[in-house]
Parts: sequence; C-alpha cells; structure tokens
Amino acid sequence: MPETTAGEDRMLYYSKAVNEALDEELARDPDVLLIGEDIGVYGGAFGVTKGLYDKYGPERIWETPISENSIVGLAVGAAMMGLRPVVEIMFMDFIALAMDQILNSAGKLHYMYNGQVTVPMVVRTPGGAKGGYGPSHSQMLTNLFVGVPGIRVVAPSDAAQAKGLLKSAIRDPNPVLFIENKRLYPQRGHVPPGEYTRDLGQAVVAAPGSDVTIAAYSAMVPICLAVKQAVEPRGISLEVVDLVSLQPLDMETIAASVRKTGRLVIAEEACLTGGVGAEVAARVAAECLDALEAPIRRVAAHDVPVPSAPELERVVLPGAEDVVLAVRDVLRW
Amino acid sequence: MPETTAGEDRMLYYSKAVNEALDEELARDPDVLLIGEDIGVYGGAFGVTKGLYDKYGPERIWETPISENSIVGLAVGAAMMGLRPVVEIMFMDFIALAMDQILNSAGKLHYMYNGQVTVPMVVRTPGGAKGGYGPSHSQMLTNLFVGVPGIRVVAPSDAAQAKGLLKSAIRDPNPVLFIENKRLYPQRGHVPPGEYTRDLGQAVVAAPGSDVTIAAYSAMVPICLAVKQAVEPRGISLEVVDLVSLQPLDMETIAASVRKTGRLVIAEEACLTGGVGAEVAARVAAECLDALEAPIRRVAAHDVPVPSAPELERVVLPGAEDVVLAVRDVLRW
Amino acid sequence: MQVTTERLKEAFQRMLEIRLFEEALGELFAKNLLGGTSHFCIGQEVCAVGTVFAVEDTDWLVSNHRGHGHLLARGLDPARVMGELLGRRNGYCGGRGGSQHMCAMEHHFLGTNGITGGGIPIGTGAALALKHQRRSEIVVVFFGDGASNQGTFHESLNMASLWKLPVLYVCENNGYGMSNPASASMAAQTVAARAGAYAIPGQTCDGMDIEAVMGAAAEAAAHVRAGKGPALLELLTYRFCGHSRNDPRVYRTREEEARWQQRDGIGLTESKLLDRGVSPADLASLREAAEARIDAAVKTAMAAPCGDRQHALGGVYA
Amino acid sequence: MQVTTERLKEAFQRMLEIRLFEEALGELFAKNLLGGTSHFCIGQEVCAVGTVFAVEDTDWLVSNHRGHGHLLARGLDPARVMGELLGRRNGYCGGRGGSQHMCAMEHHFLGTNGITGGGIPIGTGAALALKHQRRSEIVVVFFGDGASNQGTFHESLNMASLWKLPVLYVCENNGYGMSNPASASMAAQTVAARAGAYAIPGQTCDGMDIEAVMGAAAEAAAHVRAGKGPALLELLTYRFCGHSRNDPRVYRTREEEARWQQRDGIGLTESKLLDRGVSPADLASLREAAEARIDAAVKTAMAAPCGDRQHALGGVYA
Ligand SMILES: Cc1ncc(C[n+]2csc(CCOP(=O)(O)OP(=O)(O)O)c2C)c(N)n1
Ligand SMILES: Cc1ncc(C[n+]2csc(CCOP(=O)(O)OP(=O)(O)O)c2C)c(N)n1
Ligand SMILES: [Mg+2]
Ligand SMILES: [Mg+2]
Repeated sequence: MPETTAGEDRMLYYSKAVNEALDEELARDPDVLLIGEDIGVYGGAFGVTKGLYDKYGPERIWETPISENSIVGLAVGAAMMGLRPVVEIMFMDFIALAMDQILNSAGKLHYMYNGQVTVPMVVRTPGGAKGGYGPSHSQMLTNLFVGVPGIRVVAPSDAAQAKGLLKSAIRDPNPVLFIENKRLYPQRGHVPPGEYTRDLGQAVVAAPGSDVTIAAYSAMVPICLAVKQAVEPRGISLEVVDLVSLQPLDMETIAASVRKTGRLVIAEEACLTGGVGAEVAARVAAECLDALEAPIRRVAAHDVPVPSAPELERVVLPGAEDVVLAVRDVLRW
Repeated sequence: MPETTAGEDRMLYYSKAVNEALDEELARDPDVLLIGEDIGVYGGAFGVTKGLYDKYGPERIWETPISENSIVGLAVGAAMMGLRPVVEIMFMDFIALAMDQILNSAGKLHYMYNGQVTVPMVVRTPGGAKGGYGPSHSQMLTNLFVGVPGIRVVAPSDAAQAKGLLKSAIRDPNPVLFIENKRLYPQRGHVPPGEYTRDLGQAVVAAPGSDVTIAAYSAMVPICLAVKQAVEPRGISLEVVDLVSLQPLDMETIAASVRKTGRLVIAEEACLTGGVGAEVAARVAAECLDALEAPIRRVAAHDVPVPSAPELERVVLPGAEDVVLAVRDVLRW
Repeated sequence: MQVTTERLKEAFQRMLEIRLFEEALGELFAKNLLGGTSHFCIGQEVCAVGTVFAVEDTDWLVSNHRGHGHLLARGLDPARVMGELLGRRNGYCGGRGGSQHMCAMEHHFLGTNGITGGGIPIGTGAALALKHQRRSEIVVVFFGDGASNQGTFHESLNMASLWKLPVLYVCENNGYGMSNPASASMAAQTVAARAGAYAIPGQTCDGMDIEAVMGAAAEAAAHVRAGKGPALLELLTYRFCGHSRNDPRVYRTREEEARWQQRDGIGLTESKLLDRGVSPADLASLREAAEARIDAAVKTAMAAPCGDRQHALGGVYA
Repeated sequence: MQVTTERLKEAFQRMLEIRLFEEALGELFAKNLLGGTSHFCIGQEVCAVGTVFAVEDTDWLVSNHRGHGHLLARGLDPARVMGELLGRRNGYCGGRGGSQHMCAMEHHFLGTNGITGGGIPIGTGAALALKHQRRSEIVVVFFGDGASNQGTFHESLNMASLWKLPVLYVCENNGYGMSNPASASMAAQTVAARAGAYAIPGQTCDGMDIEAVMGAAAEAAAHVRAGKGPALLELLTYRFCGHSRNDPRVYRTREEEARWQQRDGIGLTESKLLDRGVSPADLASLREAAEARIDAAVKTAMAAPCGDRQHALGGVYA
C-alpha cells in the first residue's frame, strides 16, 4: 500500500487512516487495547491493524478465538475496569452474534448502574457489500442499532473522518459502534497531519447546494457527491449532508439544510425498511413539514439478502442511478 | 386460571389463547414441535405452554438447556427438514442472543438457497414491561427486526388475534417472529369458538373514527382504545388502527385511514428512535403527504433502558396521557 | 483451611442476614409492595458467604440473577440493597437496576446480571483488565448450572485459560436451571467435568458445608492469584425456595426438598459452632443482631423516596 | 474398515477433481473473473472425501465456509458448483448464495455457511428432525478448529448428547482458524478432548490418510446410526493454500508448509494405489478423467447466463 505524502498534504487510504488512529491512540494511552480475531500478525481481514502487533505486542493486541459475543463481553468488563478496549468484528454481519452484549450490557450499564461505571469501548466493524462476498458478508446493518439506547453510532465516509472520529470514539466515555466500509477501505483521501479529533455527534455539509438536500452516510456519500457533480451541468444544485453520526442524529444540521432546499433525499446502503432513513424522514416530516416542498424520498437497498453474484448484488444495492431518480422525483413534484 | 365460557361466547386470557393455538396445532400436525426453556412441566415463565407437556410429551415438547442462539439454530435446521418448530424465547430481551440465527439463517435461507428450502418456524416471545422487571426483562425490541428481510413479524393485541395469528404463523412457510406481551397475558378477550386463522399481513381498524388516526400495536392498542373512549365526550373521534403485522406493514389500511382523517399518531412501546413508528411515519409522509393536515406524531418509549423501579418505568414508557397529548398536538395544528 | 471460630460466627451471622433479608423481601412481595420478580438464594447462603469470605475484599465480584447473597456477603449495606429492590433513590443504583442489575463499585462488586450467562464474559474481561494493569486482585464470577450451558461459558473459559487470566469461576449447582433439572440440561454429570475441556482445574465441593466451601474457594483463589490461570469451582447446593416469585415447584418433589433441607447450611454451621463450644446464648445474640440489622434495613429502605422524572430519563450517556 | 481398491480409486479421482476444481477457480480469480472471496480446501481433500464416502448418500451434510470439497465429494455437478461460484443461473442457488451459501437439497446437502459455527446448531436441528421422523439417516456437520471455539459448538453438542441426536460432528483441524494457530485459540490440546465435556466419544485421526479417515468416519457414523447419540471426529489436516484469496500466510512458515505437503493426502493415496498394484497408466487415466470433468465444468459454467433483476429481487418469502 504505497501512500503519497506531499509535505503536509497526505493522501491516505481509508484503511490506513483507521490504522493511524489506532496506532496513535495505542501510543498515547496505555489503557487502549485492541481485541479481535486475526488482528495480530495477519493485520485483520482488511489489513486495518497491520503492523500494530509488531509494534505493541500481545499485551496490547489481544488476538482472540472466534467467539464474538464473549469478545464484546470481555471488552465491556475491561471497560468497566477503566480500560479502553477497541474490538474489531471482522465483518459487520457477525455483529449479530454479539447483539446481546451490545444491547443488554454495553448500552445499558452506565444508566442502569446509575453512573457508577462508564463503558468506554469501541466496536469497529466494516459494513457493506463489495462485489461478491454474499449474504453473510455484505450487510450494512445500521438498522439493528438505531434503536439501541446508550451507544453512539458513527459511520465515517472518508479517510480524514475515519481517523478523527476513531480517535474521538476511543476517548469517548460511551460505547461507540464505529462502522467502517469495505468499499471505502481502498479509497484515498486527504488526511490532516498530526493530532486531530472529530466531533462524534456532528453531521457535515459535504457539499453545499440549494435545490435538494441529500442526506447520506458511509459509502453512499462519495456516490452522492458524484451525483452532485453529474447533475450540476443540468442546473440542479444538490446539498450533500454527510450524517456521520447515526446515533445521535444531528437533526440541527439536517433540518437547516432541508429548510434551505425544501427537498430531501436520504441515501443509505442498509435495507430500506426500518433504517436510518426512516428515522431521519420521520423526524424531518415532524419538524419541518412546513418546509417540505415534496415528499421525502429514501434510497436504500432492497429488503432482500445481499446475493453473491455481483450482477445480482448491483440490483439489490442502491447506486448513483437510484439517487438520480430520487432527485428527479423530488424535483418534479 | 378460571375461564368464563358462555356457550359459544368465550372469554379467554391472552396467554390461554396462545396456549389453545399451540394445542390445536400440535394436535393437527405431527410436524409441529415446541422448543424452548422451561416449557415442559413448568409451562413456561408465563404459563403459556401449561398442560402441553403432559398432553404431548417430550417427543413434541423439547425443553432445552439455556442456549438461545443454538435453540433458534436448531429450529432452523429442523424447519429445513420439513418440521414446523415453534421456539419460545422466555423474554424478548434474550432474543438478542439469537440475533445471528434469526438474521443470518432464518431470514436468508429461502432466498439465498434459491427456494430449495423453506423455513417454516415461529419464534414466540413476550416483549414489553410489566412493572419492575428491570432493564434486561422489559424491552419491546421491535426496532431490531423491522430491518430484517425474510422474516414476518406479528404482534397481536388481544386474545382472539393471538390465537388466530399464531395458528397462521405456524402454518406459514416463512419464519415468523410472534411478539406476545407480558401485560396482555392476563387480559381477557372474546375468542371465537373452534378453528380459525387470521391473516398474517393485515392491519385492522380496531375502532373507526374520523378526526385522527392512531396506529398502534401490541399493548398500546388497548391503551389507545381507552383514549378513544376518553376523548369521545369532547367530540374528538379517533380511528384506532391496529397494525398487527409489523413486517410487512399493511400500508393500504394505514394510508386509507390517514387519507380519511388527515392526521396520524403512531403509538408503540418500543424506543422512539428507529422504531416501527419511524417506518410508518416515513411511508405515510412519502405516500400521503398531500393528505396530511398536521405533522405526524410518534408516541413511544424514551430512548432509555427500562429502569427497574415501577415509578421510573412509568416515566420511560408511553402511556395514555402521552397518546392524549399527541392527539391534542395533531389537532391543534 | 482452618476457619477460626470468630470467622465462623461472622459467616453464620451473615448467612442469617441473607436469609432474613430474603424472608423480609418475601413478605413485601406478599403485600404487593414490590413489582417485577426476584430470585431468592434461600438455601444457597453458604455458597455466597463461603466464597466471598475466602477471597479478599478487594477482589472483584460478578454475579447473576440470584445475587442478594453475593451482595450481602460482600458487606453491602442491606438498607441500600433493599432500597434498590424497592426502587428507591437510596438503592445502590437509585432504583434503576433492581435485583438483577445491581452494582456497587465501592465494594468492588461489578454487578448482578439478568442475562443468564451474561456476566461470564464481563467478569473475564475484568480479569483481563487486572492482568493488563498488573494488579494483584482476582475476579470471582458466580453463575448457575443452567448458565454453564450458554455459549458464553465455553467461549469465556477458553479465553481465560489461554491467557491465564486471574478469574475464579464459581458455579452454584443447585440442581435446576429454573425448572430444568441439571441432569436434563448438562450432558456431563458435573459442571466441574467441563473444566478439562479448557485445561483448567475443576473441583466439585459440598455447597452446604461452609468450611468446605471456604477451603475450596481459598485454594482455588490461591491458584488463580498465583498467576496459574483460571479455576472452576462447582458448589453443590439447593435452593429451598422457588426459582422466582410464584413458582409452584411442580418440577421437583417435596421429599427431595425435605432431604436437602435437613442439610441446611445455616443449621450445619450452627452445629459446627455448638461443637466448637459456642454457647446457645451467643448464637441467639448473633441471631438477634442479624434480625435487628435486617429490620432496620427494611425500615430505612421503605422510608426512602423514589427517583423523579429526571432520574428516570437522564444519564443514558456519560 | 477395508476399503476396496475400486473405492479407493474413486476416492482418488474425486480428490483430484476437488483439487483441480479449486486450482481452476484460482485461475479465474487471478484473471479477475470472480468477485468476493472464497476458501480453498487444497490439502484437506481427504477429510471431505474420506468422510462423505464413509457415510450413505442419503445422509445429510452441513458444511462451513470451506465447502467446495464437501460439495464435490457428495457428487454434486462441478459445473453447477462452479456456476454458483461464478454467480450464474445454472448454479445450485442461481448465484444468490455463492461459495459460502450453497445448498443442494437433492443431494441431501443442507448448505455451506458463512458464519463460523453457524452450521453446527442447524445440523443439530436437522438431526432432531430425523429423530422426530424416526428416519434412519444421520447428519454430518463439518467445521474447523476455529469454529469449535464458538458458543454454538458448546450449546449444540450438549443438546445433541442429551437427546442422543443422530449427528456426527467432524472437525477438520487444519491447525489454524484463519491466521490464528489452534494452540492460541483452544485451551485444550485437541478438539476431540472437548468431547468429554459432553459425554460423547471423541476421536482424533490422521486427516491425510484416506483409509484412516474412512475407517474412523464409518465407525463414528455406525455409533451415531445405532442411536447411541452424537460423536465427535477430529481430522488432523492442513490447508496448503492461504485462508482465502490474497493471504500472504505470514502467520506460518514455508518450512511448516513443506513438511505437511510431503504428506499430501492425494499423493499418499496414489502410493497406496500403486502399492495395491494399480498401474501408473490406470492412475493417469483417472487423472485425465478428472481433468476432463473439471475443464468441462468450467466451460459450462462460464457459458451460463447470470440471473436478471427479477431473480435478484424475488423470492425472499415463500
Ligand atoms: C439469556 C437468558 N435466558 C433465560 C433467562 C431466564 N432465566 C433466568 S434464571 C434462569 C435459570 C438459570 O439457571 P442457573 O444458571 O442454574 O441459576 P439458578 O437460577 O439455578 O440460580 C433462566 C432460564 C435469562 N434470564 N436469560
Ligand atoms: C462468526 C464469524 N466470525 C468470523 C468469521 C471470519 N472467518 C471466516 S473463516 C474463519 C476461520 C475459521 O477457522 P476454522 O473453523 O478453523 O476453519 P478453517 O478456515 O481453518 O477451515 C474466520 C475467522 C466468520 N466467517 N464468521
Ligand atoms: Mg441452577
Ligand atoms: Mg482451521
């Protein structure tokens, strides 16, 4: 993985940006541990932890057997004792195995133990499809977590965010689900030099515009940015809002954009039904009904398992054309 | 549990209605099995399977060790072989342990194995709070399942529905999540005599009205019906739509009601964020924006773990007053 | 392990307190002064007290749904434990947690847990933290025979053994997981027999004999504290009460119950004390002290206020 | 078990087919004609063929992520297996499932499974169904050393033993779960050592010796078929390839690989056949037949069309 470094202006792979955040936090704080499968010499299924085992050794990098629920449970226990464990779940699909510890332990302990403990842990996991991994290795399971109180959920869409947000997530006193993306790993982006963090709860206007707001997260953001470029010549100005934080939702930023444009499209890679998009739509419809000049359109995966054949996968997942159609829809109104 | 039986007009406890459905289906079809913890002589934590072990014995009632994920996995395997297992998960909170087998097996196999298998299984589980069970025994976790393709989700609100729907669920070729409710178990309702089933995918207008549509499910339905009665004297006419089916949503019935009343309140016991209410609101806002005379209001639990003290629990969960406030809100518009 | 008579008297009083506490709780339930449910450990007091007394006060405890004994054995204030059960502001978790979700960090008590098997990985993770921090404490994780069938038992014991974590797994085998007899839930005859699969020591011990439990627990704790990795201690016991509120106990016979009740650990301890020459009057005053303590606790708890709206809704995030 | 020379020749050809199939697949990957990833069983062919050949064709198979060998050993059409991998309509699941989610009910093949440990309870449930239906077939569940650390292993083996279900658990211990050495993932030295925790027979067998595997599998299957409950068979083997596409195998040495390659099960079978007097010419013709079969399969699969939009979106519900 060669990296171009031009003075301060660094272009890093998204996966490398995550790696840097881990590296810096491991160096900074001896309480930070990594826990997960094949994160040692192998460097993780997607190479995200590469080099860290050599650098920090088994006292900091706990490579585990295949035992997802207990791995997350371990992190909960370690976090209660003051450590800052960062768990890697190799594919987001496998997080279902750890749902109990996330829902019934991580998200609840601080509240139900009345503030006696905090649970400063991070669960990192790549969601999304990447052309042929099939039904158990391709899901963007954000739908499962929008209804889990007590955890934060962030989903960075580029390298700079990935690094800054992960550092913030590790320092946050709450359990954070940190959703990476297999399709973003090999994408490069500008990463500021040195130390920086990013606000965990804040949406970002990725590109300003005036006609339609597109709210998106993770790998849908670059797709929406491309759509913005593509429709600009036709005189259509899209404002792309990167949600960044799925829990809590930054309704202020979203609502401000919708009040400006009067039209909203929400784009996500998760299944349509019960998704982040539903929550955003419900809130916008409740808070900005007066500002809406057209019904909200949601762009998402079909409510279908992600098939293995790339040709079929493309049909099931949302793409640029779907975003374009939705934009056309809300403008035609 | 004494039951009043006046000729054909039977008043049954909700729990007994579920029991009758199980009994009748066990008697009708030798392929029906029950699988779960303490469902034998004990009759289940809420007495729902009482008497069935004595009647059908260990060949039909498989009482298991405490192993939720594998129990659901067993049911998947048995269903693939043509049986019709009905799993009991003692409290809905524990279903998180079985999330993997529900999400990655039950919901996917029919599709991903290209129709070679069907997975005719039911997972029955009581959701909801009942005054003091605490954070790990009180959740209405519908939020976790609205985004799981391949499964059906139903949540009966009274005894008659419970019986008819469970019989349909058992006969359905798909995996069905059948959500019971601890607070409904001891409530009695008219149950038609003899054999009957209910449509798994259909919402029901529980009480017609003209001013505001209230869409609710499970234990919120009787609460909303009581609110209807309470506000009637003030000249407010509520139409209570019992969603019944959460996956798929019967949008036709919901939309027809909203088009009639122009106002929608959605009431559920699950956490507000990412709930069924969000999906209903998003769809109504997309499909009936023109018909809406006020923003949609969602009534739901606060995004907080359910505390143990009943006094605190009451604050966190939605009640009749919250429904009334929401109705006032949409009418004041 | 030689248990001094002084220590045995303390244990006796503590066990009495636990029993009286739960009997008082039973009365509150009967008067409908409590909601929800609760799991009594009546009959199992020896396990809690014997184990907790055998380890250091700074060692960390992780408990399950049946935790009142563990909480009181560790020396928590009964008034605050009762307050928690009653949902009062003075409870250890301000009434948010209740019986199955009670934590007391000041007592190194990492919490009871309503998810069967849920505490096992959490305790294992706490042990990982102790090892990482090179601390000398150990973690004691309590769970039941039923819980030993959960996947987390397998996963956690395996990891703890691989990494030689300082954790002592204590299984209170009371013969039933709710209504399910251990013989119908475990293919192996004992929980300790499963230790071999993780290459750790596993021992079965009479859970009604306080000296035996203290001895076995002290030995197992010493192994763990010496850095030799986890150990599994199975205590054979019995709950004299139902699994939870309103359990008619159809799954077992009154004869079986009577047989076990003859070996009531509190009674056995009393005999031991008499054998050691403690006078009946001494024992009576221990009993009175226990009664007074629990009576006062119930009164204090009943008088405590409940939390308000803000307490119900705040504090989900740190 | 006496394996006839005829049968051994069949097994030899089948193992060759599996290896050639995966080598062909490797070429397709190299040419970027396939998406996603795939787990090769090169080196482990003896496990698949030895086990599957030792049971009845009507017995049910449950496989894991490394299932090509199991699929082909059972006699599935290589063109349709390849079609599935290539995402074609002729694939056993019409391209929906791919390598890790392939099912062939007509062959009593209940599916490969992308969730490590996910197939174990499913196979156990299938065995429950067979028992309920009083059928004579058994279920064989394949999984790896890594999977044996999942909670489902513990939960499922326990239930299968309690209920004496007709299921044979076959663990292909190839020494690694992805990059993680078995010694770092299992506290016990062997997977078979865990059988005792479930009171079932557990046996470790040389997974490179086809006769040994067929013998051990036949014996274990006979135990299971006789209604004596489940059995656990551990086959010691090695994957000569990486875990999946693009695995640089930094977690093991080239020397270790070379040592194992000297005991390549296909080579050992060839020697056995020569020892039994089968001529080199005979062996060459078996090899040619295998090559022809796989070549044809690749061609057929490559020529098959992909599914359309309706195929992608339909059929979620029955
Ligand atoms: C995950 C989960 N499954 C089921 C239950 C319901 N439940 C509570 S206690 C219990 C029995 C536990 O048995 P055991 O571990 O032997 O402890 P004991 O109750 O005998 O002390 C069950 C089934 C639960 N609380 N959590
Ligand atoms: C639940 C889950 N966790 C992790 C993975 C990623 N993964 C796929 S195969 C594998 C290793 C499995 O090891 P083993 O069971 O020994 O089988 P082998 O690959 O050696 O054949 C891992 C970790 C997965 N697919 N599912
Ligand atoms: Mg027990
Ligand atoms: Mg392996």
